[in-house]
Amino acid sequence: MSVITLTLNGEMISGLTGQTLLEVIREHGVELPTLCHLEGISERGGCRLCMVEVNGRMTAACVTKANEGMHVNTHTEKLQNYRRMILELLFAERNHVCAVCVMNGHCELQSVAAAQGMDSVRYDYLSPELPMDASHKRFVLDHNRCILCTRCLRVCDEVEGAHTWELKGRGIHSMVITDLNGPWGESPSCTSCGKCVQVCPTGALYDQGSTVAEMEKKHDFLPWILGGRGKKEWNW
Amino acid sequence: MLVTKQQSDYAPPATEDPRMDEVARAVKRFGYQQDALIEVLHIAQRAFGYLDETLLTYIARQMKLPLGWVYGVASFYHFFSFEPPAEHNCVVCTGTACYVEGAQKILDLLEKEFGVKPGQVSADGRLSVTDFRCPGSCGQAPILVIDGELLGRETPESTIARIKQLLANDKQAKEVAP
Amino acid sequence: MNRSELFNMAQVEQERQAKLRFRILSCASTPCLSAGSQDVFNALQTAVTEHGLNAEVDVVASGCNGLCSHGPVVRIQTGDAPDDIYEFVTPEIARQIVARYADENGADVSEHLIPADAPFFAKQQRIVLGNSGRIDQEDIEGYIARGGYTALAHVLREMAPEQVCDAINQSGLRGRGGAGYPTGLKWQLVRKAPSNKKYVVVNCDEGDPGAYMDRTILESDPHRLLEGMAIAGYAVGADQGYIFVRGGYPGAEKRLNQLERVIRMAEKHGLLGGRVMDSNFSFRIDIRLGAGAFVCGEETALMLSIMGKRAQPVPRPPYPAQRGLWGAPTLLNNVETFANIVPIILNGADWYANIGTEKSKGTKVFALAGKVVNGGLIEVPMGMTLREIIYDIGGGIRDGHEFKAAQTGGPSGGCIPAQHLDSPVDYESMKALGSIMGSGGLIVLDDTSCMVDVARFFMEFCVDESCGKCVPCRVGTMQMLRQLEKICNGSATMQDLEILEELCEMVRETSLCGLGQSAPNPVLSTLRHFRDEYEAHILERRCPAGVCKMDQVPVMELAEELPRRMRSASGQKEVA
Amino acid sequence: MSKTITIDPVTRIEGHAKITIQLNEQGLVDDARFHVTEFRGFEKFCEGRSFWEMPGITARVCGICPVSHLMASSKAGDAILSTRPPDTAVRLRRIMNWAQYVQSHALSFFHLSAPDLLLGMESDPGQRHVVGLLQQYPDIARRGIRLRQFGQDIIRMLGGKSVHPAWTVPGGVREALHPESRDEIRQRLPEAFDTALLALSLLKDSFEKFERETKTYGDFPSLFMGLVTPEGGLEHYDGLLRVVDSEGKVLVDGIDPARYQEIIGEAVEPWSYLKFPYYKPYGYPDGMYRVGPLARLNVCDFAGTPRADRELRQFRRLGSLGKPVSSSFHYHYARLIEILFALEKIEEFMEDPDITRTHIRSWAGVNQPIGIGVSEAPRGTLFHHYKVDQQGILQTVNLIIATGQNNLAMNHTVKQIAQAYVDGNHLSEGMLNRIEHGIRTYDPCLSCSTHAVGQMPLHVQLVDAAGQVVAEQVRG
Repeated sequence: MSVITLTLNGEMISGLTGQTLLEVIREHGVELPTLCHLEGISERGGCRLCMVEVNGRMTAACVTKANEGMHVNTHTEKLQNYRRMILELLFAERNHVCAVCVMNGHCELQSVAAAQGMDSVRYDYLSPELPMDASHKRFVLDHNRCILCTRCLRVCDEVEGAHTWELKGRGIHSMVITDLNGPWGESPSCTSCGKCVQVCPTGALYDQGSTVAEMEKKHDFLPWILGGRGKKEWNW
Repeated sequence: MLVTKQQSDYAPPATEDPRMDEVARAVKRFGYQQDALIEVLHIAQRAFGYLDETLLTYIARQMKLPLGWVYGVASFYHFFSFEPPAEHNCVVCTGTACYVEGAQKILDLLEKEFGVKPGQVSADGRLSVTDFRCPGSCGQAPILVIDGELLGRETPESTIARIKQLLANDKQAKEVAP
Repeated sequence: MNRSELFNMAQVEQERQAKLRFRILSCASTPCLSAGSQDVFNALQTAVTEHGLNAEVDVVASGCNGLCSHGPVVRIQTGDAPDDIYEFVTPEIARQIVARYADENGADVSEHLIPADAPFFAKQQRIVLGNSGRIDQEDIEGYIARGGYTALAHVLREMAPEQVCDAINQSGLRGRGGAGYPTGLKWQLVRKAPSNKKYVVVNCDEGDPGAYMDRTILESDPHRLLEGMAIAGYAVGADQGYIFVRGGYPGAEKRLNQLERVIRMAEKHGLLGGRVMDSNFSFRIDIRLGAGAFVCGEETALMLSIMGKRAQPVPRPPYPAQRGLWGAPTLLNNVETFANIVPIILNGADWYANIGTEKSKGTKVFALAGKVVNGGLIEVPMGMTLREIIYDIGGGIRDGHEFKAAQTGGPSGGCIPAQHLDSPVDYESMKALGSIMGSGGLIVLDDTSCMVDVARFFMEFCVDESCGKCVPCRVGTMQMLRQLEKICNGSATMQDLEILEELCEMVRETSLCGLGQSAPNPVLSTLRHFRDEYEAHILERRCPAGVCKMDQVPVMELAEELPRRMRSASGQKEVA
Repeated sequence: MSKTITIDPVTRIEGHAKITIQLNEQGLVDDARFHVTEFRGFEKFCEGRSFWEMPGITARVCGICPVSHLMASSKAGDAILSTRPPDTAVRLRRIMNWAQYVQSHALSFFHLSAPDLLLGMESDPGQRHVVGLLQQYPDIARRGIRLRQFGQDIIRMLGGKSVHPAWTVPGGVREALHPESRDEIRQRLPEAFDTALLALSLLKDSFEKFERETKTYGDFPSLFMGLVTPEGGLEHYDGLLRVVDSEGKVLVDGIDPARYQEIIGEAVEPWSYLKFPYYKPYGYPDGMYRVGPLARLNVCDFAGTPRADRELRQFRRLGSLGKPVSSSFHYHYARLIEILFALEKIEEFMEDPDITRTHIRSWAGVNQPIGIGVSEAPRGTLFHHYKVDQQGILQTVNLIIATGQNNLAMNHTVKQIAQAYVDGNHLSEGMLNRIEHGIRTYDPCLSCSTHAVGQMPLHVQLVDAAGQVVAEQVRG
C-alpha cells in the first residue's frame, strides 16, 4: 500500500491508496456528515451528505477513492447549503416528528440536522400516510421515520446473511419490506438478530415497548463482529 | 428425515397448475441462473396475468433467491403487476408526443365516464386504465392500446365510444351464451 | 458460411429479385400498425393473389419508411427505377395500387404517391436507416443481398482488432445515446482492459417518452445491429453480446420473437455463434428484457437489470469499461451507434468523417413528432439547422399555428425557442442552448403549449422514474414537481420560484446518476428561454397558453383570507 | 332589531375561543355562546400509531397540563398491558400529578384570575394582568410565581423537564426519584404551604366584595362529577366515579371509570369544535354537569389530609343547607384548597422510605384490545379511551377532556353573566371582562397554547340580523 498526498481544504495531507476520500478526510479530523454510510457494511452513496468538491467537481466522499494530487474541499458555502437542503428534503419526505419519536435525542438524522444548522424546512411536507409494522415480537418498524438509507438491508444481507430486508417499489414510493412484503413478524427468513434495529439511524426500527426518546442504539457491535470474524481478532 | 416446519417453508410449494410448469421450464431453460430473474418474471406474468405470492415464492425457491429479492425486483419495474388484470384494459400513452397531442384529455374523460384513474380498475372489475410511456408510435399520437390492439390518432370521444362498444359486446355475448 | 458462400447467397437473392415484376413493401412498424397497416398488408396479399401474380410479385412486411404521421405507408420497388412510396394507404387503395402496377391502365393512385423530390426524403441522408423500409424485416437473404455481413467478413479477414478500433476512432463517431462519448475511445478502453471475459451490450431499452429510433432500427434492420455488435465483439475481444430490449410494451412480444428468430437465423448461417464465418472468433448474442424503467438508460443501472436485479445505479468509477457485467469489462453502446459501424467499415472512416460538422460526425436519427405536418423517423447529417428539420423535412407547423419551441433530449433535455431555430444540430450547440442532443427525440411545440406545464410534465416523468436511491433525486424531484404544480394551479409565489431554481441546481449537482443530474434540465431550459411565462403564472395568475387551470390561491394569501371568510360566515350563521 | 356581540379572542385562557352574545329586539340577552374555534384533530392523527407512544403524543395536547394526559394515557396503556405498575411507580405518578395541580392551579389563580380579583373586574385593562399585579402587589405576585415554579420543579426533577416530560409510560415510570431531589422537595415545602395559605386568606377576605359576582358567575343547579377514593375521599389519580346532583343526592357511586360510557354521552354542535359531553340518563342538554375543583370538592365526603379537611369544612358552608356549592365563582376557592391538599400529600409521600426505590416499571405485551385510562386533571376528569389491534396499533382513540365536560356549564355561565350585566345599550369593557372572567373561573384549557403576558387583542363586533357589522371595537 503506497502513500498518496492530496490537498484537503488547502492543506497537504497524506493517505493510503485504496482508502476512500471519506476515510482520509475523517482521519484528518474533518467531520463530514453521513447517514447511509456505516463502517462495516458496503457503501451505498445514497444520502449525498458527504458530498465534497474534488478539483471543482462534486462527488460523494464515501464512494470516491482517494487519489494522488486531488484538491478536496469539504466545507464550501455551497456544499454546506446543499447539505442543509438534502436534510430538509429528508425531513419533508416522511413524517419525522422528533418530539414524540422513540429516538428523540439519540437520532442520527436529528443530530446531523442540528450539526448542519438545519432549523427549518422550506419545502412542502409530503405527509404520506404510512403504516407501522409491530407484528414482530421484539421489534417495530415505523415507515414514517425511515430515510431509506438501507443500512438494514445491507447488514442483514452482508453480516447476518439472511437477506430478509429488501426495498420495494422505486423513487418516492420506495419502502423497506421483509420478504414478500408481508408482516415482519411472519417473515420466514428473519432470524430476529436485531442487527437491523441497531444500525438504523432513526426511529424507523426500534425495540417493542420503547416510549418517547427511550430508544438508544448500539453502534460498536459491527466492527466487533466483523473484526472478530474477518481479521480473527477474537482470541479465545 | 425429520422435516421441520421451517424446512418445508423453503421448499417450492407443490402445485397442480400447468401454468406453473411453464414457469418451471423457463427457470430450467435459463439454467437456474439468478440473473435471468426478470426473464422468468416476464414468462410468469404472461402465463398468469399477474404475480401472486405463491408464484413469487415458487420462483424464489426454484432460483434459490431470497424472497425479498424477487419481490424487490418485481416491484421495481412498472411492467409487473401484483393484481389480477381486469377483463378489459385500456392503455393510454402519456409519452411526450401524446401529451402534446392531448392524451390528458383522454384520461380525464375516461375518469369522468368510468370513474377510473390511471392504475385503477373500475368498481365492477371490468375495465382497467393504465398510463404507459411510449409504445413508439409518436407520428400517430395520441396512441391507445385497448386489449392489446394498437390504435393511433384517437380523440377522447372515439376512445369512450370504443370502450362502451367493447363493454356492450360482452354483455350481448353473455346474454346469448346461456 | 464462409466468405464465398456469403457472396454466393447475395448473388442468388439479387437475381431472384431482378426477375420479379415488382416488389411490394408494406410498412409493419409500430406507427403504421397503429394506423391499420395490418389490414393493408392483408389486402395487398389478397389483391396480388387475385391478379394471379404470386410468382412474379413479392409482398413483404418491411420496416419503417420514416413518414410515420402519414401511415400506413407502402413502397413499390420496380427494377432499377426509384421506388414509389404511397401514403395514407387504406385496404381499398392497396387494391388499387396492386391493380395499377399489374396493369398500366389500372386505377389512378397518384394522389397517394409521394413525389420523388419531396423535401421530406430529399433533405435526408439515410445511412443508419439505409435499409429501413427497403428490406423484409426478418429475411436474412434480403439483407445479404444488399451487402450484409460483408463488413464482418472484411473485418475478420483483413483487420486486426486494434485496427477496427482505430477506424472507428478515425471516423469521429460519438455515442448516439445522448452524452456523445467518442465511440472509438470507449472501444479501445474495453479492448485494453485486462480480462479474458468481456461483454458487448447494446442498449435498446429506450425509455425516453417520445423517442423510438432504436426500436425502429432494431425492427427494420436487425441484422445490421447484429453485424455491428459482432464487429464490436471482435474489436474489443468479447465473445458474448446482450441486446437489452424493452419488454412489456404493447406489441413487444411479437418483436421479441422476431428478434429471437433473426438471431437464430444468423447463427444457423454461421454468422454468429461459435467460429463465426469459419474464423477463430466466436460471438453469441442473447436477449435480455427490460421491464419498464427509464433509469436503465443509465449504464450501471442497465447492467444491474441485465443481471436480474433492481436497476439502481451505482456510483462511477469504476466505469463499465473497467468493471461491468459480472465484474468483466463491458462495452455498452446504443442501437444507433452500433448501426453506424457497418457503413463505416464498408465505406471507410474518412468517408464518414466527411459527413457532419467539425466535432459531430455522421448523421443523426430523430423521432420528429408533435405539431409538425410530417412527423416520423428522419436521419439528417449533423449540423443541419433546426429550421431545416422542422420546416423543410417536417413541413412546418400544423393548422396555422406558430412555432414555439423544439423539445430535444426528452426528460433530460430542454426546449429550444424560435430565436435559435437557425443553430445547427450537433452535440456542442445543443448543449450551449441548455438542451442536449439526447437519443433523438424531437418534439415540436406550438403556441398552444404552456412551457411551465411542459416542464411539469417532464418532472412528473422523472418523479415516476427516479429509482429512489439518492435523496436529491428521490425527494428533490418530488419537491420540484410540487413547486411546478403550484405554479400551474396558481398557488405559487415568487418565493416558490426561488426554491425551485435552488432545487434545480442542487439536484443537478448532487444526484448520483445521470437521471437525477439531468432531471432539472427541462425546468432550467424553460426558465432560461420562457421565464416570462413562469412570471405570468405567478404574478398575474394567468397561463399565457391557456393550458393551466389556475384555480388555487397562494397559501399566504389564503392565511390572510381564511379568518376573514370564516368570521363573516359564522357571523351570518349565528344571526340567521 | 336583534344584534350579536362577538368577543374574539377570549383573553387570559389557554387556547383560542370567542364568545358571541345575541341580543333580541329589546336589547336583552337572548343567548350567549362560547365557541372554541381551534381544531387540532388529535384523536384522528393518533390512529395508526402505537399505544406506547401515546403518553408522549397526548402530552402535546396541552402545554399547561401535559402531566394529566401522561397520567390518563399511561393508565390506558396499563390497561392494554393489563399490568399493575409497581407501587413506587404509582406513588411517583401521583406525586407528579399533584405537582401538576400545584403549578396549574397557581397559574390559574395568581397569573390569570388574581388581576381581576385583586385589582377589580372593572379596573384599567392596561394594568389588569400579571405585570400590573406585580407592580401593585409585588410580594403576592412573586410568591405566586414561586409556588408555580415549585410545582414545575417537582415535575422536572421526576420527568427530566417541566413541560412534556415523557416519563410516565405504560407499565410504570421511566426514572426513579433521586434522594437529592426528595430532599430538595422537602426543603421547599414550607414556603409553598405559606403561599397557599396566604392565597386562601386573600380570597376569603374578598368574598364580601364579590357578592354579586358569586350569584351571577355561573350560580345555577347542575350535576357534579369526579373521582373519589373507595372510601369517598378526595381523589386525583385513580378511584371511582361519583355523580351528585345540585341537591347533594348521589346519583351514581363507585362506578369503575372504565364504564364511563354508561353514564356519559357526547354531543356536537356546529358552531364549536369542542364536544359537549352530558350525563346520559338525563339526556342532552339536560344532563349538564360540572367537573374540576368545585365538582371534586362537592362529590367527595372528605379530603383526607388535616389542613385540607379543615378548609373543606369552611367551603361546605358556602352551599346552602348542606347542598353542594353551586356558584362557579367558587372554583377559585376549590382550587386553592386543592393546592393545599396536594402539598400535604406530597409531604406525606416524601416520608415514604420506598419512594426512591428503582423498581418502577412492569413489562408486558398487548393483552387487552381496549384500554381506558382515567385521572383527574386540574380542570376535571380526563378520559383516554384506546382501541388497539393485536400489535398495539391504535384503531380508534377517544379523548374526553375536562374543559369539554364543562362546556355546557360554561355556555350557561356566559349567558347568565351577559343577562346580568349586558342591556344592549352599553357595551363597556368591564362588562366584557366579566364575561371572560366567568369563563376563566373554569380555567378552561382548550389545548396547548402559550399564555400571553400583557394585553391581548380583543375584538368586539355588534352584528345585526343580516350579518352586517353595526359597531366594532378593537383593542390591542
